[in-house]
Amino acid sequence: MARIGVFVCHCGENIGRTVDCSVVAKESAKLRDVVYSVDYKYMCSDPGQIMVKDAIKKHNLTGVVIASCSPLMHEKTFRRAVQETELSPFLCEMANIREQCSWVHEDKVLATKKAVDLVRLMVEKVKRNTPLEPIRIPVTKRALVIGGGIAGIQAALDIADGNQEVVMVEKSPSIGGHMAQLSETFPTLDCSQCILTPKMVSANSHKNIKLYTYTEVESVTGYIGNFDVTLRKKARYVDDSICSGCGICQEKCPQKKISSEFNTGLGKRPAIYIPFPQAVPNIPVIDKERCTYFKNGKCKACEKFCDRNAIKFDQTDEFINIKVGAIVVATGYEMYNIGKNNKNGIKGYGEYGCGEDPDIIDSLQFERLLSASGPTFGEVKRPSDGKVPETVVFLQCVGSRDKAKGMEYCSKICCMYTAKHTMLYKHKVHHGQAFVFYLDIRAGGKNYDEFVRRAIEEDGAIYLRGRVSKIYREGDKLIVKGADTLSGSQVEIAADLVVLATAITAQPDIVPLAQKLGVGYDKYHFLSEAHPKLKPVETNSAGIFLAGACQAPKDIPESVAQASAAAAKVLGLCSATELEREPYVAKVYESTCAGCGFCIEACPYKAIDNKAIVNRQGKLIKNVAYINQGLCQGCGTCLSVCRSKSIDLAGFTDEQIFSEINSLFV
Amino acid sequence: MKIFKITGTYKDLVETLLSLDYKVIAPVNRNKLTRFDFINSADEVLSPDEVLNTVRPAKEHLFPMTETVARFSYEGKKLRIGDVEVPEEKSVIIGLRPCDAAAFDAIDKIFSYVYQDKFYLTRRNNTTLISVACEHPDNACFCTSFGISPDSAKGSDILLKKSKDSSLFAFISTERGEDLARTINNIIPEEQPDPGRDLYEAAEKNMRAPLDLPKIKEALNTNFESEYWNEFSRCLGCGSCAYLCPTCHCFDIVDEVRYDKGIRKKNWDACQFPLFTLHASGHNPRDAQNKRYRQRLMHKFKYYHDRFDTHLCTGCGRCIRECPVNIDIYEAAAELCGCEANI
Amino acid sequence: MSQHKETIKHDFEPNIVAFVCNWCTYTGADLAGTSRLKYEPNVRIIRLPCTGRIDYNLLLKAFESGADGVLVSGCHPNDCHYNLGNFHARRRFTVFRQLLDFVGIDIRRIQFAWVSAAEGAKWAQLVTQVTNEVRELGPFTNYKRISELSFPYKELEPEPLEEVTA
Amino acid sequence: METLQNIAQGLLERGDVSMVIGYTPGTIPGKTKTIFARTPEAAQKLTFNENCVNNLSIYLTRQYGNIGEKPVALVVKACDARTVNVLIQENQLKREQVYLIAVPCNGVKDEHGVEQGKCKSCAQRVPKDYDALAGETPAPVEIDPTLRFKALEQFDAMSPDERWEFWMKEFEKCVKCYACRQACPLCYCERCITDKTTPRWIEPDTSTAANLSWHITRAFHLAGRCIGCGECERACHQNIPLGLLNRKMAKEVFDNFGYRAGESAEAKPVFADFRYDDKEEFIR
Repeated sequence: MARIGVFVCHCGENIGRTVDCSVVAKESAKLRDVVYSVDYKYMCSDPGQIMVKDAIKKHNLTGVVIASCSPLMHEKTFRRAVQETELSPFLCEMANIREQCSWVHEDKVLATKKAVDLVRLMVEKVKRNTPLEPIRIPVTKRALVIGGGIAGIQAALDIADGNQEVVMVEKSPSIGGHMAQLSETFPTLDCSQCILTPKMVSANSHKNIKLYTYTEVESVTGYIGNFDVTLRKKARYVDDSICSGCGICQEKCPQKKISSEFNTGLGKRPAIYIPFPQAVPNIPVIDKERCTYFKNGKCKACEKFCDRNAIKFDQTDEFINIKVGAIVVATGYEMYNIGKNNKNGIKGYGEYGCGEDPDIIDSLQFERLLSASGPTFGEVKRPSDGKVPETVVFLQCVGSRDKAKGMEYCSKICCMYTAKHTMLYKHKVHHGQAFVFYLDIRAGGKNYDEFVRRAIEEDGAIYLRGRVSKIYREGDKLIVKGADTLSGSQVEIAADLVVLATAITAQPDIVPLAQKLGVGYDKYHFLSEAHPKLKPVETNSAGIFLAGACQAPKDIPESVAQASAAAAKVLGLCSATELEREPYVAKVYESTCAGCGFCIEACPYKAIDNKAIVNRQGKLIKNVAYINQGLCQGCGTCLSVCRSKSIDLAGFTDEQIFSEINSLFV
Repeated sequence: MKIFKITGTYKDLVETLLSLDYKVIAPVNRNKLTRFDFINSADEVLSPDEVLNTVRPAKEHLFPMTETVARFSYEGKKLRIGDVEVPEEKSVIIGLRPCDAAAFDAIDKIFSYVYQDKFYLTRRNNTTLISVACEHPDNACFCTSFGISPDSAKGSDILLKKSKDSSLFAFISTERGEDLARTINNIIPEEQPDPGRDLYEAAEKNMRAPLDLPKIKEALNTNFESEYWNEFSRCLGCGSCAYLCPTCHCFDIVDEVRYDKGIRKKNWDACQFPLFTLHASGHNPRDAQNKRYRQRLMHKFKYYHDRFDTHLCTGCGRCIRECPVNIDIYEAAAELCGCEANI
Repeated sequence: MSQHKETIKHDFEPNIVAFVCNWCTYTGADLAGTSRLKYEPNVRIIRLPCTGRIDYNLLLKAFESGADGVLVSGCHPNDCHYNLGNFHARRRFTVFRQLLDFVGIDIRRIQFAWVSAAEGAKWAQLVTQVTNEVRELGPFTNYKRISELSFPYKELEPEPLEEVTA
Repeated sequence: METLQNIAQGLLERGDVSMVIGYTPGTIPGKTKTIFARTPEAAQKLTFNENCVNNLSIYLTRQYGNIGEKPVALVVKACDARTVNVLIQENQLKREQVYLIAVPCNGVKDEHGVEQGKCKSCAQRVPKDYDALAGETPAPVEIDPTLRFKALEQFDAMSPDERWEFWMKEFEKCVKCYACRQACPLCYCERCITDKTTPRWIEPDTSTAANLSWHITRAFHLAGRCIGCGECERACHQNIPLGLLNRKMAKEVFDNFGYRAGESAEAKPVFADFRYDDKEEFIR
């Protein structure tokens, strides 16, 4: 006979406010096979867990139902507690009466009734649970880091310094990411490149890091500890094992007027190019779309002048298979594009001229204007005529916090970098005047608010609280019309340059990658962490971690911190030779299996195969399905295609689900 | 045996029955299926000329396909168990053929053997059987093999028969039959001389020749392991024969539980299914269809006879008519003992 | 401290069962909770690893247990945690709902949705919509009628039961 | 032209096959029964006529134990051969284990002379794939392809409640003998789901609700697999129009996935497969 204990948690007021927990405990006590039930303020607390453990011993419980938060939140906590007694952790189930009951319902009577129902379902389920044995799987001690920005570099270096191998993949020709484009960084105003480039160099030279630039992830299969990844190393038409990075090819290339991606369109580059002087690796790449030879079949100037014969026009994409145990996704962000051809399909800002006026630029472009390595060598000159702008208007929240035209979220870093921009501008153009249109100033962070105050108080930036309604050109000037909601007046500023702090958005091509990885993403396509508070680095796909702005807008210190956290997770994973996995795997009842092979075809993991059943004389009796428990991930797709119900799935067995349904409405 | 004369037609008789305090069950064609069912009007009844034998026999009215026999519930931690009573309702089944009436005679024996099956017996004691003699048996009929004939009164409370000039007579075999007959105004309760069986003698001649039952039983006694049974490996095991047989009476007991309430049901079952004999160990003593068919023949012609001195077949021919692969029990029994099947 | 509200009383409150996958919809339903979005309390969630695990017989059994409406929800195509499970489910249910329709079951009682882990709001909206729609349809009397006949416990109720102690 | 008997006799004389499964006259006019001819002499008993309704491919399934080291010869109509394809698709059989003797078919009738529903819309006189043909290759015929799903049209005009009434009346008749299952060559499961007891998804009683569960299950388990041989409906003595359910499933599978069961032994079974762009208008 089953002896079930039910433990009802108030979660402080979180559950208790809408669910009468004492009623739930009392009603649970009446259920068949429930021999003990209790409610308590915080079941997950130490005393709460002790209550559970004591009750298991005292009442000889054969199963435990914790009615509290989501199992995704605390199932592990309670199973660990149960494991400390003699009971198998798999004999503990959770009834989700918080996220799926108290927090979403208002009527206390109905919510309490629902909570009782949810407990009954779980009591029926747990009665049919079995003490499973965790599955042990080997760990490949190598990590893949996707993305070579500051987050990826930091994660790779930390893992490599922890003496584990890292494969780092960057889709563009050089690592460095957006940070390499920045001038100086807030709140210290130290030079971005000065602090980044040494890390880039270490990443390339570290004995434990294998770097692939101009490379993308083609496919990912497998699971935690055992991912099989195929990389596509795109043809750069330059043999990176020969090239010395002398740069002669760039000089000789007749195509010189191609807008430079690194300089955000404000500078030019040739068709064969190294993205920026400090690029790592210092190897050029041929832009096939624009290369004269590829377009017309004639030229090959670069080949002629390359004394090492490193130019290879016949190079093709190369596929590299690697095995890794963990993956860090650090794919970063993209700037919201207010232009007409907005990638996100959102209308953009027609009243700001859709970004068509050359003197309306975005913040990243302004970074390049400020940067000593930028197209103007650090002199602030406006793009249209190279004049030093005397009045610059900065607009914040362009795309961010704007439900109608952009994204609803706050891009988080714009307040800080705009303050930085006004300061750097003032430092370079002493007579210049910066105006900032803002909605709120969000400067939470160490030394952040002080930094903004300095911009206003010491560097004289004029902050106006309000939106800009229109920007239009009048001769040499850009007229910026907006509201100053603090004074309640309309403002009109004749500016020489307008800088838009456009939103931080997800990488436009992140979704296919997320799908390859099996990582969730939100409606803005930022990747989803496993838990917003307690698992901010993990994803719901075990063994895959997040770092940097691919998860949400982040500044450099945050990205670095998360990268180091991800690295710590990877190192933790690699510290074991074997992993324990929840044994939620399918199994075949061979006696009733007819071997129709539907499950073999349907299994997403190719975990099922044919197995011959032979008699003692070795004569074939029949073929049945055979499930490789190492490959099975427990999705249960095979159960649904099995007409005779000859497959079952541990943890979600037919009997368990059947009993849950059978006890739904009584 | 008392012989009374009936005035009016068969339909008139049904109408009178409907006016009495009985539930009336008669052959009908409901939704493309001929069966015995409760009727509300004589118009819906199939006349004996319209149907020889319904697809479904009348046994379901005494031995339902599914029947609740007990119930239980969990109230809190307590299990409570309750009995089910069978209502004492008077009913009459009219339009049975002699083979079907005789079939009840055969299965009475098992339902009142060691265990008195109150579900069957209560209904049986409250049911009056009125059968109708057959003028036109078909090429599957072989009741004469079992001492039954197209006008046999065996098992019937009342048998309706026609004289040569088509007058209708009631042959009353039981008190229950007589009690009913005396309340029916279409039946004149005056004993008549036997009107003879001319019509039925003629009918009998068109039927399959009687089987040599002792010889068959002898063959069954000695041929349990015979290769002969391989012939029946073509059997699909569909169980149609058992489900349509008026004498097959196997059932399975199953509990249906909906969380805290349960009912115990008795459902028809058949020896032609592998599950019928599957042991919990996984072993199945009748692991092939030919063995299951052998069991069918054994039970019909030997085991039941050993125990009750009655064959468990009345030659109604349903299994022959409905078998999807034309397994013919008559042919099977005849050929087993080396006889020519005279069909 | 009682902040709770009484919900509007309806003549009929439908029983809704939701079969959801663990990775998208269950997590999405959690997010609805974390975001304190409100929805109708009629729904009972049954958690399964994947929509691929949700066979048709779970749905039938739900009706047998007294559901007036059933909701099946999982990851959007290409987002399945197990890559392909939802594709198989989609194909299966495309045909299965046609079968139910064919035998005369109002298929508005069986709803399918993709709700991702990020779509807490969609989940809240969906549950309320489905609840309202099924409430509009009324109790699933067609099915309940035959279901009660097949389980004639009620008519037996007045008989005394004998108590058995375990 | 070779006759059926000659082909069978030759095969058995040469020892190419262990037996020939075919038809022989039955005990009642209009009925035929199966014969397992293991000797050249027995081959003479083979026959084929318009009463040969049975789909003999059922005897190739494992429970009958006919498949051994030597191939088995099977007399097949075009529809029966489609079943063989499905059996091969579903790993129940290898093509080389069966020798198909095709018989030209102009439609078959039951013992009451009623032409089978499947024949009305069938334009296939001989199977696509066979090893020997008994008789002449018949002239091709043209049949209106819409006839295939014609019988379903009556339901389009009905309301859900009317359809419910229709089917509940039909299912009420079911006696749960499972003849429909046993007669089906594709119901080869070692243990039918309805016989599973832990848990019991389908109650075994004959209440309409339990019958509904069974018939939905049966129809759905055959969806995308049933080739429409009609044996289930023929085996059903309660006259439940099971073929309509199968046909509805075939229509949905065809309309949604462009798949027709039994057309090829190499195709992936439709419900073991999917397409990324399968329709999903019904999903919110």
